[in-house]
Amino acid sequence: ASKSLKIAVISDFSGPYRDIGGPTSVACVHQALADFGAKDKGYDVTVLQGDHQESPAVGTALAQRFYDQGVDLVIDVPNSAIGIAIEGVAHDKNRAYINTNSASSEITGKFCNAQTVHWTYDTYMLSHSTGGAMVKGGGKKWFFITADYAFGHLLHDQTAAVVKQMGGQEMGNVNFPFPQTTDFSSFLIQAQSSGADVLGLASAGKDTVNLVKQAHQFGINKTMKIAGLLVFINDVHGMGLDIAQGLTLTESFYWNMNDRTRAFMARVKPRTPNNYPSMGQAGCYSGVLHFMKAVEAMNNMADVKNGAAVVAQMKKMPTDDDAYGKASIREDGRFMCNAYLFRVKTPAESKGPWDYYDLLATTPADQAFMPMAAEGCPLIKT
Amino acid sequence: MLEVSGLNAWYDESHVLHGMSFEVREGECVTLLGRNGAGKSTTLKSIMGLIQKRTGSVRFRGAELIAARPDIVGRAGIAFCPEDRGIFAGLSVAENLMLPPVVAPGGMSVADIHVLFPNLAERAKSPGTKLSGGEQQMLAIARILRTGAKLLLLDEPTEGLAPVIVQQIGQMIIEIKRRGFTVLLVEQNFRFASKLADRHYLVEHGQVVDMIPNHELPARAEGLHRRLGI
Amino acid sequence: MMMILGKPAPLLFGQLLLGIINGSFYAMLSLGLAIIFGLLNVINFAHGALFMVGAFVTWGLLHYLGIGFWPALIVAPVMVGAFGLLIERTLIRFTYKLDILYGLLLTFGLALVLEGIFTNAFGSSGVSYDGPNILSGTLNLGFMYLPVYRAFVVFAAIVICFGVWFTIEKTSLGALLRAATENPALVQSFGVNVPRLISLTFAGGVALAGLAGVLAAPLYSVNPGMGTSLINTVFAVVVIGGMGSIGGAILTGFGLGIIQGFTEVFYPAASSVVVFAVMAVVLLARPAGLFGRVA
Amino acid sequence: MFGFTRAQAIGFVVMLVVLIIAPFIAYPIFVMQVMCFALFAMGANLLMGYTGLLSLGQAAYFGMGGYIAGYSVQTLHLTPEVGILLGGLVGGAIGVVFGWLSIRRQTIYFAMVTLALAQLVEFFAVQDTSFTGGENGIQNIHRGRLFGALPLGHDLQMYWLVLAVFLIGFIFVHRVIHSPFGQVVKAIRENENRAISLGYKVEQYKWIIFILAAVLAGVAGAMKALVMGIATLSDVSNSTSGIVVLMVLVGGIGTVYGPLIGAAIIIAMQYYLAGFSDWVTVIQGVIFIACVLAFRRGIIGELGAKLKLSL
Amino acid sequence: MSEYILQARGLSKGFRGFMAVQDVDLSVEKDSIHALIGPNGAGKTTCFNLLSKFLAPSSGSISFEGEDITSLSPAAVARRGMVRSFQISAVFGHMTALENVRIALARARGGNFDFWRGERVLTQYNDRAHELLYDVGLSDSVDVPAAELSYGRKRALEIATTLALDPRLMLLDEPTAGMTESDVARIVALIRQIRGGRTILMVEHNLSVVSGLSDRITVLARGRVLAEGDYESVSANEAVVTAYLGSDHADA
Ligand SMILES: Nc1ncnc2c1ncn2[C@@H]1O[C@H](COP(=O)(O)OP(=O)(O)OP(=O)(O)O)[C@@H](O)[C@H]1O
Ligand SMILES: Nc1ncnc2c1ncn2[C@@H]1O[C@H](COP(=O)(O)OP(=O)(O)OP(=O)(O)O)[C@@H](O)[C@H]1O
Ligand SMILES: [Mg+2]
Ligand SMILES: [Mg+2]
Repeated sequence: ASKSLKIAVISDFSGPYRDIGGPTSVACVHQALADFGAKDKGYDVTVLQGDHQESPAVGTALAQRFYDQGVDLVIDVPNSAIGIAIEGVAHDKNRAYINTNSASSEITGKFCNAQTVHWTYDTYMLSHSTGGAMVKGGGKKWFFITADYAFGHLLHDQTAAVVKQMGGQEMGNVNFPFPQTTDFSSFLIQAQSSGADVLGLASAGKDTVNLVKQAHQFGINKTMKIAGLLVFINDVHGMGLDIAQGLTLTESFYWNMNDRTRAFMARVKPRTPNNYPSMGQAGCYSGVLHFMKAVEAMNNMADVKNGAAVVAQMKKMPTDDDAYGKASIREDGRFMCNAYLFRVKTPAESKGPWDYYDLLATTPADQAFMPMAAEGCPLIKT
Repeated sequence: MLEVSGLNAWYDESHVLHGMSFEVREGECVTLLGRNGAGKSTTLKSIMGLIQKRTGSVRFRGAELIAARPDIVGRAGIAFCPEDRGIFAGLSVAENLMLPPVVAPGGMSVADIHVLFPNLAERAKSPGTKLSGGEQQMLAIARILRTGAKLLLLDEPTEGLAPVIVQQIGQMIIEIKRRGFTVLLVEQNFRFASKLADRHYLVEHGQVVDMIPNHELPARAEGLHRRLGI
Repeated sequence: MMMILGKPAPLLFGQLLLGIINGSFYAMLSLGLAIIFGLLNVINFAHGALFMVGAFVTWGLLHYLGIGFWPALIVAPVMVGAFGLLIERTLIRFTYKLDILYGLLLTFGLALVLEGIFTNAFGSSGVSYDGPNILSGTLNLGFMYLPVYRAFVVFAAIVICFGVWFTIEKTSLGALLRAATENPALVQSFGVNVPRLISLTFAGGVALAGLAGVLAAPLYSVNPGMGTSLINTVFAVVVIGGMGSIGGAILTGFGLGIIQGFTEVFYPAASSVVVFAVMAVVLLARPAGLFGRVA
Repeated sequence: MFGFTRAQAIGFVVMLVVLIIAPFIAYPIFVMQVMCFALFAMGANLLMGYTGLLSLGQAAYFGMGGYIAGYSVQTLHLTPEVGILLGGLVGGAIGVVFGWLSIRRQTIYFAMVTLALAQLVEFFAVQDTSFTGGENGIQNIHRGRLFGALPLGHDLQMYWLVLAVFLIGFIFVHRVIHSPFGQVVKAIRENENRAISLGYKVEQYKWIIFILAAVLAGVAGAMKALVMGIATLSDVSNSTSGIVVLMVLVGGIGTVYGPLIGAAIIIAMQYYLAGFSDWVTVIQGVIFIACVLAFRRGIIGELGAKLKLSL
Repeated sequence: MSEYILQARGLSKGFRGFMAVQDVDLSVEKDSIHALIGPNGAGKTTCFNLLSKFLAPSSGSISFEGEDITSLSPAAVARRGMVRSFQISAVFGHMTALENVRIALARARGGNFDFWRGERVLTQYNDRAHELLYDVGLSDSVDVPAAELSYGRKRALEIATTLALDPRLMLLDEPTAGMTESDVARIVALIRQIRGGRTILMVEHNLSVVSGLSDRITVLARGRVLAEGDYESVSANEAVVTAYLGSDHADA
């Protein structure tokens, strides 16, 4: 009999995070199945998709229904509040869950469980890569503009801690209301008059885009370095290089890094011609591929319904794929990849479509993520 | 000037006019008399095109208006003063007065109007609906006198007015008749109507049941009273 | 440095100015809303979406036709207005006879449709648009650097607001519009083609949203959700000013911009909710808003 | 019974039968969610449909009801029925205050006062993360045991509780509408000044309706939090206030069964359109537009008009 | 010695500087029919609004049955037994004529916050409601929604509704406006019939009604009291003739 599996992509298909998740994530999942050779190996895999509409209520309901319908793996899920909510559902239903697109480091911290793997990035990694590397590069005095919600605060707190720890200084911080703010000029001139030399943007998506754009209008990019604490290549694309140039940011994947990533890009491009995958979407690729390998290794379809068992199997095996290279999954469910600090190219430097980044620094995986002892993950006996 | 024949009208499902037929000649003042609910107001509204569902024929100076939109009827030279007066709350008295566009020459000037209705001059700046009931009635009539429309449809113009004003309005109607306007009047105030009108149509259950020239009124008063229940 | 309430004075001056700039957007957007509201009695929930369409049209004019900012300032609002005319004729007009809620529901649906279509067509991160060159650069005001473009926006907003206010409140066309809202049938019987008047008014209100969109394109990220985030504040502006009061909407727009600006300094986290706090207080003290006519 | 017309009584039996078999055919969580929102919408309908007051702030009571239930069950370890009761009480308590503040305002100004007050509640929910958990909300709420004895962990067990509460709410609302009190409320909506001149203390009537609607919202929110195991910011946000208004409109304002049908349609849209992903918003939008153009009395309203029945 | 049921002293009301009512003294004798007449815009309706507390007076005091009611709410005034009707018809449009009257009857019973009770409680009022509707000539429209009644019939319904409260003082604002004369006659008869034990204050333009019914008349003009007395004396008053009655009132 054919071995049937169901994978559900729960993501934002219609709202602000569509470009960093959504259809491109689905494309990456399909790519992973193709690269794995699912069909040839006798698997009948159905890929479902659901739009969480940026509401935890809708997201949880979706996840519950998907799992109740026999879905074996839920993947993607941008928006930490929803990401965390679904983590609880995965636990209750004992099914596998790979989050590739929520930032909160609490997914493998206090909310950590045996059914969940957190792929790609988290706030700790972003703050250490961007914060640490920039202070090292001389950006000591920081001013933060923070989205006033849990994700923004986490990002700000962790980055500020890194900055201080490395000998830098926090000159100020403003919290702007999320998500209602569209005009940031007021916060920007507060930053301008603070005497800081780095502007840290603890925000995401369109807020960051607006912040960078307006900083440009006030000429702040000439007097301060702008650090986007969570910026995706899709955001840079939306800003245009004219405005984004010089921005410093961290991603754990960039399509134009090496031959393997370019090979992956070449394969996936027909599935998503207008939107190149960012780290979260590449994470969907990497995560599904690894999941399939684990299923194959278990060689018992009944066990796949046991989320804890599948995830345990995934943790046992090292990962290797074109997008992320060789890596592994830690006991707490943390996917251990390198963090790359990039600077956005000027329009003149850019050689082709989506050729946007210069690599500045690499933080190796073991330094990029919070040590397990500090996390408070209930799975880890200390 | 105005010929109405076989006019039917409905409010949603309910059939209110059942083949109204009458005519108004140039320069006349004609009244529609009838009990409450006989269909007098509905007739005026149907002529103006303000009732959605209507059939029959309304000819004004030879032109068929039964299917016309209200603005076409208005432009043709018919003006309407509704029984609820239709004063605009959002407009001042002066704005209310100046609102209807002039459709033909020969209307009254604002100065004439202020002579006729001094209250309106006094309260020109206040919001239209802050006028007393009677003042609103004056405003509603004054408003259409300006436009030069030749046929005026007045729905109970004296309702709620002080006797002095009623007399004034009576004189005013005589005056505008003299100036060549034609008036189709709906009235409850039978005595008032009898002083102005040339002819009376008696309306019952959405139909004209009788026509009485004004000079025959005294002779036929008794029958009429019985029918109107006076 | 001089300090006021524990904040440097120059910073506060800067905030005042920025408040005025933001206020000009509120004023311009609420203007169109107040007209459609006050004159057609339609709560146009799609106003934010049409603002967004205005910005995208501006971008599209440049991107596909090579039409720059200045011509777009005329062309885009006309296009958006024409689109408004279309939706008024095909959709909105069916709601006039109904409870105000239905117009709200319909335009809400319309906003979702527009947003969805643009998200599918252009993605959620949006597109970028640069302002005209002669307006780039900044002015040094001593206490802050003011981008020239923002100064231009304030100027444009004031001109537009005054023009619209004058037309509605002081001309006979305005009186006709106001009367037609109250009793369209009667105004029509005076010989005025009311349906056409209403359509054009709606188109005009929508064109104003489009115009604000053009002005916003160089300032903000041009993305499908850009209108939604503004619309709540703009509604609050219209209500605080007093429904249908054009002057009220304008003054409140600027006033709220300033209040918000200061909140951003003293209690930034509350800077969006402050609008609603003001609204609650105003409505509790004045039943029909600051400049509304009491029903 | 309870002032049902014949058609409504038949409707009630049909509804009862459908709701009893529903969990065996449809997805129980979906049906439970529908019932929670239907209860919520019935309260809103009391305000909108029968009193003529459009509130754009119902989410405040709904969301706070959810938080209270979540908090009392998860942190205070109270039993679920106490959680639901507390949800209703707290919803009602906020309703008492907000109602008192807003009830003197008319039409759209009333709507905006309620909206503004609800925004303040939402602000509180965002800021006071210790109680509400900020935008992560209160997660993984366990349903516990009814009266400390009957387990509710399984969806079907929870289902009967939700059904019972829903039915009590349904009959209660119906009773209110058809009480002498309800008649006065109807009169007030028709002509407020006349009601005053007859000596009715109009504001108190409106206030009571306002509070009842808030209690229903609180109960609904509490129950929803238990069903879904999560109480979040989106439950207090103004989009939730908007959704409940939509439910009433789509189902049929001022009808008995409208809120239930409206809730079913909107929740079904959230559930089953999620698969259309890219086009969710467009489809939703088109449905709302179609509703206005084709079913302006709402689904039940149109049906009632066709059959010449009050449903 | 007659006693006054309602007394107003120095009543004034201004709207943005415009004095609609100015320093009006008004005393209504118990069990009398008192008419308030005057030109349009004289301030009669405003006076009514002041007396029934729908408007707050700028200055002056009002006492009803010897107690000061200047600061009461309109609903409270109505509860004390002073009930008004409106110049522009005010009925509950979507309710039937019967329900309209029942709402008023039920108020007289008390509280009515009983949202847990069945509607059937109200049927106890049906008989009385039918009687009242019969009295005003609406027997054939008992189950017609009020909105569908013609104008004149709405007015009749309004009177029935007001009567249902069994008020001690009724304020009627132009009760016969817009009625055919047969209906006017019926209303006049009705008012005569109900006056036993009741005081009525009414605004009316129909002089035959005024002369036929009223015991006493107060004439207002430009917000002030112009004259007061019975019909004979008032109609003979020179000032009243010019301001209100007009030259040919004799045959009105
Ligand atoms: N909007 C409406 N909907 C339904 N029926 C109506 C409506 N308006 C009037 N009617 C009915 O139509 C009939 C004719 O009404 P109309 O207003 O034409 O009477 P009328 O002769 O003007 O009476 P009145 O002297 O009371 O003004 C009446 O039976 C009335 O009940
Ligand atoms: N709310 C208000 N604001 C401003 N002016 C008002 C207001 N209410 C009434 N007025 C003015 O006060 C004056 C008296 O009005 P009122 O309605 O009392 O007259 P009335 O004697 O009842 O006249 P009618 O017999 O025509 O009904 C009028 O000139 C009117 O314009
Ligand atoms: Mg009539
Ligand atoms: Mg009056």
